[in-house]
Amino acid sequence: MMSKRTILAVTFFAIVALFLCFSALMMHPFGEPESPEMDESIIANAQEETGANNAVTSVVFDYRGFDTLGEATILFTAVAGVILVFRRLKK
Amino acid sequence: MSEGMSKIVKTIASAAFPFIMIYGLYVIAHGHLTPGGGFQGGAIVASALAMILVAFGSIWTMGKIKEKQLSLFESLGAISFILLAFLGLGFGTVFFKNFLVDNNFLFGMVPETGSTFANFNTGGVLPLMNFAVGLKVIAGLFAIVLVMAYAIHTKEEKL
Amino acid sequence: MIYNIPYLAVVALVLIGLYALLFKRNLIKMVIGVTLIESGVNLFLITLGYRENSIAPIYTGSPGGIMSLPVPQALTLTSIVIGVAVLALMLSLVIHIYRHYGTLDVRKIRRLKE
Amino acid sequence: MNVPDYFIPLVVALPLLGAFLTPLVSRLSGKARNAFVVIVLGVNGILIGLLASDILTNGIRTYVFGATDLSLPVVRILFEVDAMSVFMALIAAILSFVGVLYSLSFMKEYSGLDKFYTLVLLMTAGMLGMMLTGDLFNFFVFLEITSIASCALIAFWTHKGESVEAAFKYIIISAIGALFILFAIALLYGQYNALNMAVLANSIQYTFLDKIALVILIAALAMKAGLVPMHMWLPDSYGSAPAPVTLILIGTTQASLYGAFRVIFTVYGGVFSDTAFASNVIGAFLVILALATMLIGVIMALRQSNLKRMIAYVAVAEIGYMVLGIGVRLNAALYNEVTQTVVWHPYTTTALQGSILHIMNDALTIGLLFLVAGSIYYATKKISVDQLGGLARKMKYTTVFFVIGLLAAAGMPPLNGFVSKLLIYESTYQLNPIIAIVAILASIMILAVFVKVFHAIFLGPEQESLKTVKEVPKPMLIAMGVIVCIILFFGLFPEFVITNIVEPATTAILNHTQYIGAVLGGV
Repeated sequence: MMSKRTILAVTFFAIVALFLCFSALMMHPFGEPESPEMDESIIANAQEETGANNAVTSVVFDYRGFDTLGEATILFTAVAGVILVFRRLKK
Repeated sequence: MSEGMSKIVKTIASAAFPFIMIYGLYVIAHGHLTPGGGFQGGAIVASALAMILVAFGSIWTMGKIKEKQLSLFESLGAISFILLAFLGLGFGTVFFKNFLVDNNFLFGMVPETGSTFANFNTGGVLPLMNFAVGLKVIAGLFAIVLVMAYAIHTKEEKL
Repeated sequence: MIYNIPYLAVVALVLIGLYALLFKRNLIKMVIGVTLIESGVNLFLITLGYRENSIAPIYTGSPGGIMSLPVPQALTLTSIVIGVAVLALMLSLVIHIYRHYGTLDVRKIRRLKE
Repeated sequence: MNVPDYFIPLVVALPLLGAFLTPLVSRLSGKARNAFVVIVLGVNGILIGLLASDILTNGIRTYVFGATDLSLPVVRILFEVDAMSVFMALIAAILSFVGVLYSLSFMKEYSGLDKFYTLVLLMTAGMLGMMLTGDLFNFFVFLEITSIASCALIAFWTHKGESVEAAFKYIIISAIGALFILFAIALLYGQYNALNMAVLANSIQYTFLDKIALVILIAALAMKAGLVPMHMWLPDSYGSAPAPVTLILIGTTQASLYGAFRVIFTVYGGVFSDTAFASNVIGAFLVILALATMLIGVIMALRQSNLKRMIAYVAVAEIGYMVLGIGVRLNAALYNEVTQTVVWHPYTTTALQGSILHIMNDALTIGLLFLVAGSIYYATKKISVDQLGGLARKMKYTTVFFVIGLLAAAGMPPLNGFVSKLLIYESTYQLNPIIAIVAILASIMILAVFVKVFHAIFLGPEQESLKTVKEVPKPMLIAMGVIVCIILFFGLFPEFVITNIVEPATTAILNHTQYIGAVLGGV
């Protein structure tokens, strides 16, 4: 006995599965990204521009530093949220 | 349960704690040279603290440090991080400018291009940001774990 | 296409997570579903950055040779931290729901209808 | 008026810094914290106003993080601010400021207020970040900030099972939505090795993977905006959150809608001006979904007895109007065989103008109605329509505000809702009269819903239990008054608003070559 909700869920699941499988097969071959201009320039200039040997760190804190601020903010938000949810209700 | 686990676990956990802690701090400090950084090292230190929490129980831990203090530490980390970004606007020209790189002040050296030896005094603001984020992640993750563990001992309140 | 097996692994992870979300009735299992989707997406990001025979993009004592792409690694790091934050909040809410209703079964806690 | 460059990041960084400082300031006293939050949001509002006046007159501006000049390829994060962005930022500024003003008295009696204000500031920063950023991954990060902060705030009344349940629903929905958005971003990154929207828009080929990414992005953003098949979370979370939080939540859904605008008209803008087919299909889908949203929203609203859930369903219906404009614009694209370009009839631009103006109007009117519902809850501690009655004599100002809100929501002249809805009706009528008729019908039903509620709550016999009800305190009245003033201004001077704010925004969102040119040069 399948309810209406189950049928909907199965259809949704099938559509997503089809989409994802197709996109997986259409991707460029694994290990051969096409012309990574942005990353090449980071690898070439990271040491000189940021002074760090670790290119990933220079991306995280320098090139995409604002993302990292957002990421730190997300952790801050989660802590505030968890403490809010488990606070004492009475003042 | 609230009293923590057996004496063996407590002893081993206290013995292992400093080593994990030092490893985590090493990962934070060398974020600009070797794999790792503020987030990863912070997670390692926070897991050491979580181990202590599991071994000694949340009530004992809550007696040592409150989530309010942790939240304060986390705020400090976040503020120092955003202040470093603001200092880029002040000293340099734009927000998030790496203003310490290529001058003879703190962490100001620039390594030679290509494969080099580790030189701790490089990276500009990157190591400082790693420290700020490390402080934030340690305090933040431990606060989450502590609050959730302590919540088991509290009951639902009515208003 | 043998070269796309890592991508197919990504698809499998995402689909397992979606299955848990759609067809499981236990809140904890739904949370696990979300984290599975998240790890699938993270795996996808990190596979995008891999180049054959590449080394980690770190110059300290590096043996030389081509390096894998650094940006996807940074994105994955961000995504992992976001995942931790979402997971923490979801589990706190589950604890609250369990306290309030005394069950984790989705069918028994649905008070919000219509 | 020209503003210096650093205003652009400051608009987002200031509420963030404020949020980080709030836990420290709350150690001093509650009053200091309240004043601090109001000042931060007030100053931020002024900054946004100055920035908006600059952008609306002088056009698009970019800001690079961490470097003085932009070098190609674009490796750094950019903020790219055009008229559409500042239009949305104005909405966010108004909503957050009014929300905080309202919370000053509304939330007074509850505990955990330092975290509450921290999260409100974070939510504001997240919304503004979504609206100003020019980088897709950055957009995702701010989307997550917004949804995590809103989820925690929806669960504010943790003693109510409904709140926690709604928050759980919300976090599941937004986590899935955000993860699929990230998946689509990864698909785009894997092909073009870029995350910047302008660079992506410049190089997009419309391959099969791009189509999948587009579908995923539209579906996920529509889910976050509350379009019909995925609207189930919206009434729950709007209905269970405290009223000021609901007000700011409206802003977050609209920020998601803004994301959809950006993706459709900027990132895929070049594609849609090359081929008419894709545009027509997606447009038809959006029109159908928009009509379904309107109808289901109002029909469900008629069946509610909980005032806040009823307004929430009306909010769902109003989202239909906004999406309708996008759908009409996309659906009416025609391919001209001779010049080999896609042409649009002028009425499609009118439709888009209507839908953009309606974003602002919806935020104001629905927000006002939620605040009124919150005031009624504050004064009576009841939210079910059946238990209320005869409040008109006890709460004079609130009654007036509710009347203005209901007339504006139903699109009655001379209020603001009338202008935007008229633009939408007249343009959709040219595409297909049936669509316009359905839209008008939905509006009439909204009026019916609210007249019924008005009669039940404010007129009617006075309930025995409501003898001691008093008017709500001043900060709440001022907050509602601010919104009412803006509503009246918009309703009385529609031409001023349309020529000075809405038209630049519409031109900016439709002109994707200018958006690309601001980053890559060569306009």
